[in-house]
Amino acid sequence: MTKVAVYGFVRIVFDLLGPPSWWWGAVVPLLGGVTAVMGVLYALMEHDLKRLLAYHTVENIGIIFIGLGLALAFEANAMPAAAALALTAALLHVFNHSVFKSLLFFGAGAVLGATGERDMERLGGLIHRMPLTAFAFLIGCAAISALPPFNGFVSEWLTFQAILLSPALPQWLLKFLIPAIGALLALSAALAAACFVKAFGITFLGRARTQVAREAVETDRWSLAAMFGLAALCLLAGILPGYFIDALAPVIHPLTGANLPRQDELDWLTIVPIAQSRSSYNGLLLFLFIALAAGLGAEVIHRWSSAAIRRSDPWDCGFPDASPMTQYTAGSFSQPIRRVFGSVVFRAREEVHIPAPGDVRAARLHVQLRDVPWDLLYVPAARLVNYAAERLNRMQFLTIRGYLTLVFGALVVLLMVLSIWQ
Amino acid sequence: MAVILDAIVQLGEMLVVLVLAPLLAGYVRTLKARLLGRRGPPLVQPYRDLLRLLRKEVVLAHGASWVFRVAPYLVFATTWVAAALVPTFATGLVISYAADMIAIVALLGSARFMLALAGLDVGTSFGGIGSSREMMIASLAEPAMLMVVFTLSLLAGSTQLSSIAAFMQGPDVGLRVSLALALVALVMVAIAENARIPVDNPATHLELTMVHEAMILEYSGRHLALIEAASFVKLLLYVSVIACAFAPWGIAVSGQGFAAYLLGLAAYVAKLAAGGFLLAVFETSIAKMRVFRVSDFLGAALMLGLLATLLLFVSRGT
Amino acid sequence: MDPLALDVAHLFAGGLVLVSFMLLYQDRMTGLINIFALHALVVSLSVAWQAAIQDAPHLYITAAIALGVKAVVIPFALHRIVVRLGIHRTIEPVVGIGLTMLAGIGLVALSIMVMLPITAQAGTLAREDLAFALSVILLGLLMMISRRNAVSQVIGFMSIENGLILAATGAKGMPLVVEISVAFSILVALIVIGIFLFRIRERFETVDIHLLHEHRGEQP
Amino acid sequence: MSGSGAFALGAILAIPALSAAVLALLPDNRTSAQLNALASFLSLACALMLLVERPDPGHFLIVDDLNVTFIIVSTLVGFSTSVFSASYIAHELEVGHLTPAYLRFYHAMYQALMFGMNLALLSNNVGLMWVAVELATLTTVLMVGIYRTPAALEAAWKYFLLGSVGIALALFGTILVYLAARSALGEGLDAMAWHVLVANAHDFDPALLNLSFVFLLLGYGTKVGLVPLHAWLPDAHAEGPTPISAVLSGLLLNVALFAILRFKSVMSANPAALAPGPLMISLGLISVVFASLMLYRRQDIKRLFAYSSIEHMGIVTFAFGIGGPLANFAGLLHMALHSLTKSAIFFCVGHIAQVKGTQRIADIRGLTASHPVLGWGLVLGVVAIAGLPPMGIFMTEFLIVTSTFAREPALAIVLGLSLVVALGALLRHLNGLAFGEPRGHSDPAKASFLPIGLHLALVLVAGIWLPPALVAWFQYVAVLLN
Repeated sequence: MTKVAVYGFVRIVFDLLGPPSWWWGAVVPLLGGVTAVMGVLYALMEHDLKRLLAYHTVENIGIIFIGLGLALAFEANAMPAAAALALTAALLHVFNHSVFKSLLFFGAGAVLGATGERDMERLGGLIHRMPLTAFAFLIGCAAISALPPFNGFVSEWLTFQAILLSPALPQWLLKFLIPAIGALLALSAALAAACFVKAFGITFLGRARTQVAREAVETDRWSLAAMFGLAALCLLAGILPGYFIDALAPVIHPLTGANLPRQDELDWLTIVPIAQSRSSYNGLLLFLFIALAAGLGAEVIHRWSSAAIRRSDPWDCGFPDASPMTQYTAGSFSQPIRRVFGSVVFRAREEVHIPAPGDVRAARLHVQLRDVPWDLLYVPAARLVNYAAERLNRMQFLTIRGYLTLVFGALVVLLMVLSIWQ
Repeated sequence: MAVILDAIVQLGEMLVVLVLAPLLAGYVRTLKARLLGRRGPPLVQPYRDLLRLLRKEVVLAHGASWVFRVAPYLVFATTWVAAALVPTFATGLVISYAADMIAIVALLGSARFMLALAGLDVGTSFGGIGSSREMMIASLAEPAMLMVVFTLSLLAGSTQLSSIAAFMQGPDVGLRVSLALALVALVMVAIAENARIPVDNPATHLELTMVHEAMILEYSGRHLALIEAASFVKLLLYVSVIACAFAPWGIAVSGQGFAAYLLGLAAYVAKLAAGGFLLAVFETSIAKMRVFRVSDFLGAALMLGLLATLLLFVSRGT
Repeated sequence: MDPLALDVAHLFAGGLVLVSFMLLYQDRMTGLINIFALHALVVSLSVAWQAAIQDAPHLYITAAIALGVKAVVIPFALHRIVVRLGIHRTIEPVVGIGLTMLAGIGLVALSIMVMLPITAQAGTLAREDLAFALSVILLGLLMMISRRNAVSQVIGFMSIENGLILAATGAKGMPLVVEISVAFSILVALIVIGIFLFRIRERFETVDIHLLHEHRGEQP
Repeated sequence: MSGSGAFALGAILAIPALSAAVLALLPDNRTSAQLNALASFLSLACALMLLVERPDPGHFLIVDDLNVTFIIVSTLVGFSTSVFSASYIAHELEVGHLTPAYLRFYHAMYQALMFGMNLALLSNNVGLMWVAVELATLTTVLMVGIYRTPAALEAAWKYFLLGSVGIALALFGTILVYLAARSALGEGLDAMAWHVLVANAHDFDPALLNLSFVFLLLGYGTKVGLVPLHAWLPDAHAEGPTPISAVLSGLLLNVALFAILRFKSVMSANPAALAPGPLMISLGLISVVFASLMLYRRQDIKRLFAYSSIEHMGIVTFAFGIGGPLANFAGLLHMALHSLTKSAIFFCVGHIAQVKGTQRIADIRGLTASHPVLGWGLVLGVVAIAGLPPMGIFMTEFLIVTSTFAREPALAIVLGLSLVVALGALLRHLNGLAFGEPRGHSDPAKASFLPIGLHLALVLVAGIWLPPALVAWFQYVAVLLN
């Protein structure tokens, strides 16, 4: 649904508004960068699976707008080739995001259907009960964390290439701002990886934390088919990005007046955004290489080393059979990152209530996060309107004499204006 | 003909990487022991460890899923491919056009992704500690690394590691403040990524401090061998990236004939030794930081990387 | 327009402004009604005089209406209402007398200042007449604002009407339509006011606007 | 001057006057209600005939492009209100709010109001227009006080005082215009005829014109309900019978604004005079901002929509202040659509108040559950008045904001913000009124939904498709207003 907004933005900014002025190229990517980092930090603090995915859409929209902003910056300085690259990166990310985000939402829906639970703290160990959903969800997580063989990495790589073209821009502000935005993008990509390790790890791996999680049952064939279709699409877009970029070419040309070089004639299907010497990426070759290395490794080891496997209790540094509660939860997983970023972004406060010695009650950790943009942006506006409405409301209850004074005042003021003005 | 030759060089390079990695780790370990006044294990100890582990049986926890068993192979494969992309003793490799610096960083990221998941899979608290701290460190180290990549590629005009090395050998690189900053940032990231002393102690099993070890706590047998090999290769990768980017002399350019390759190999081994020596000296001279001081350490690395990129425009004076 | 006629017209207009000031000053109800009668008398004289100067016979009708209705009938009716309501005792204006007077002088100054840029092209008589008429209107408005009592507000309103008549008759040659409409409005206004006063009297035992205020449709 | 044109012109005035007299004598409610509706329908027919042929401007009456639009809108809304008031008054009689004696008075006054408004729109003479507006005001004052409740009386008294002061100021302005015209055109009726005034306004005395425009703007502005002068409007709407509030906010405000537009065209014909734009812009903007903020704390449903009328009148005044063909076109269209929508809303509100027996917003809940037709009618009306997309008002507001943006971007931002604030308030109240579970007693609603449906359908059509002829004609009038 957010893609409609992106479409609206592109249509108005690139088509209707005519030649952009350069400072748009500074504001839009900065906004995109901040949105990306804030979005992923919100997602990290979340322990409701679907809300986590929703907040994460905020991050992807941020990345898309970084691409759009860069396209604006390049177009303002008449660099059509670079603008085409940035716009291709943004639109490819729009496509990629719709693919892997819907895959992840299907997975979350499957989990919700099977367990009736969305809160990760009450799930865990679902991979044993729902292996196929887990596998598809894992591919989705890998794709969204921009890991190489999958499509997420391709669009992020293109965005980085666009960022690397920034020194050619004449304005000093852009020269300094765009690398900083590159840092924001890199930060949000790394945090996204952390967020989806948490999402997949806490939900599917480890041991079932509740009875509901223990009795989860695999979803029906149809949703699995949908999920695997999307997962295949993720891999395909990751391996053969050239075709997808060429598919976007007719869209890019009218908007920016230039195009990326044709990708499909290049040998081995590598994609080269600007020039061969500059940078190129070949998803297929990389994927084959990894598969080859893994296969080779497995083959060599299975031939020479022992293939014996024995099941036993987890070592856990010698602690006897620990209850599922000792596992890491979503909250504890994001605790280090919250401590690093949270105090600034969410004014996070942690209170630990340790009961008096000898008291059997459990210690309690209470984390208090405040949604800063909401407090700084929306609440003051609402308060201002309420205050003004309250003050003005008294005007409704003046006496007739009061109203006549108003009329009289207006007349006198206008007459004075008239006499002074003439 | 040239393609086949390059293919052979590429294969040779991959084998060299695999062979030298445990040697480098063993060298650093023995050197640290010597500096601390101990004899330390023989240089080939890591090879013996790997072989020993290969022969032992694998003990799996009851709760371990297929992720736990597949992870070591994927981690080893991605790290090995990343290492293969870095020009060690010769540039112009066949697959170097397949991926550039950003792809290498991303490959390491996917290795870390799989390792963190494997850590969480068994469902013990230590796996959780390891994964969450690893991801916290990664969330700062990766952007710092990318900032270093930005500096180098903005300077060299390309993100291909081989063309960066070629540019660095070239005359007009000159001494720049941003390059110095990038080097310091890269070293700090390398230390954090490879779980060396100030960030994480590779030798310890002390629950509260370990990060990398906590994730692989439950592994045994051949899986542990693969993961150990992967971490050795990763250490070698980082040292060779530093060498290739900041000390590119002696790297043979493709097609120069057999003698150049030998010379390149010799220069590469010398660089590895120097790197290992510096690392050992650094590790013995500094104590381990508290886990939550690591974020300031890596924050500093990120700031240095960003500063390096920004100063690029100043120092270049164009 | 020989100078003598001009001076007499100015005399009447100036007199009207003076009576308006007296209206502002007076704070007793019966006194107020008598001064209003005087106010209406001066207006009708001025209209009659204008009729004489402009030899426009229809103005005499307006003068007669003004005299008959506003100088005689209305004050008489108001007197009866006031006696029946028993409010002929003193009515204290909201703002002190001194301040109202000051404001009144300020208003007259303002209306003169506003009238200055009017070029001579519009005729000297028109310029002065308008200045006086505007002052009477502004003073009438000031009176409506500074009085609590409904009757005094109505008197204030009617002094504005007198100001309007002065202005209308001052505009030489204005077609008859305007005169009748002004008269017509006085008539209707009176009836409406009468009905209301009577009705208000029936409902709330008093004419004080302030008490009326409590019966607003929407409470705060 | 073709015969039928003059006949139509004469008829449109004669019908309301005659029917007012006849209705004053008719005791029975049913026949008087039907006669009232018939008379309004006939005047609508005459208005439409005027559209076809147009008599030449006489000394006292004129039919030009500007007032034909107004005449058609007012007769249309007058007719639909008369249909609505038939069922409304019947219900009021049952409930006992009105006695049969007052009923005759109500119908007579209704037609007298129609006569006043038609005369004001059609009069060519400035003084005659003033008299007509005065007559319309007096009739509405009597109508507002018809319920004899203390609140109604207070509202009527307030309306009368403020109205009379406004009218006095307007008269003084009219006199000044005459004086300014007299020096150029000589005495007599010519100096007060619109088409003559506009033709040679350029050699009037600019200072006199400025002064007159100040008085006229304040005088007629009181009738339009612009903010510093708006105080009578909310109470008059809330306390009077609902058909009157519909006619008041649908038509009377438009008539007063029509008068200001006439004088603005005279003013702007004289280059030396003070430009009327800034005055209208400032008053309009203050009204929009003030009214949108006042919507939040309203407890009475009719006062809520009265303030919404103030806001929309502010928007229209602002649009005409901005000037330029696009803004004028949008202003004219907005005025027509506003009167249609607002009267439709007041029809709904009238029935709702009757059905729920109260006008307090807090006591009216869950209308769509208890009275689906009324509830959804109100929802559609509020959606239209708030300016949400499918309906016509969104289009006109959009045009106004964009044309403002072209001239003074800062004002456009203020206007846009206050529109959003108003939208927020209206939807907040609507949410309480229309949805949730019903509360308070509710009798079955026997009401004619024809007028509500007709008006909202027209507004919806205007939002989606405007007949090209209408658009061209409106644009021509907009250019007329420059």
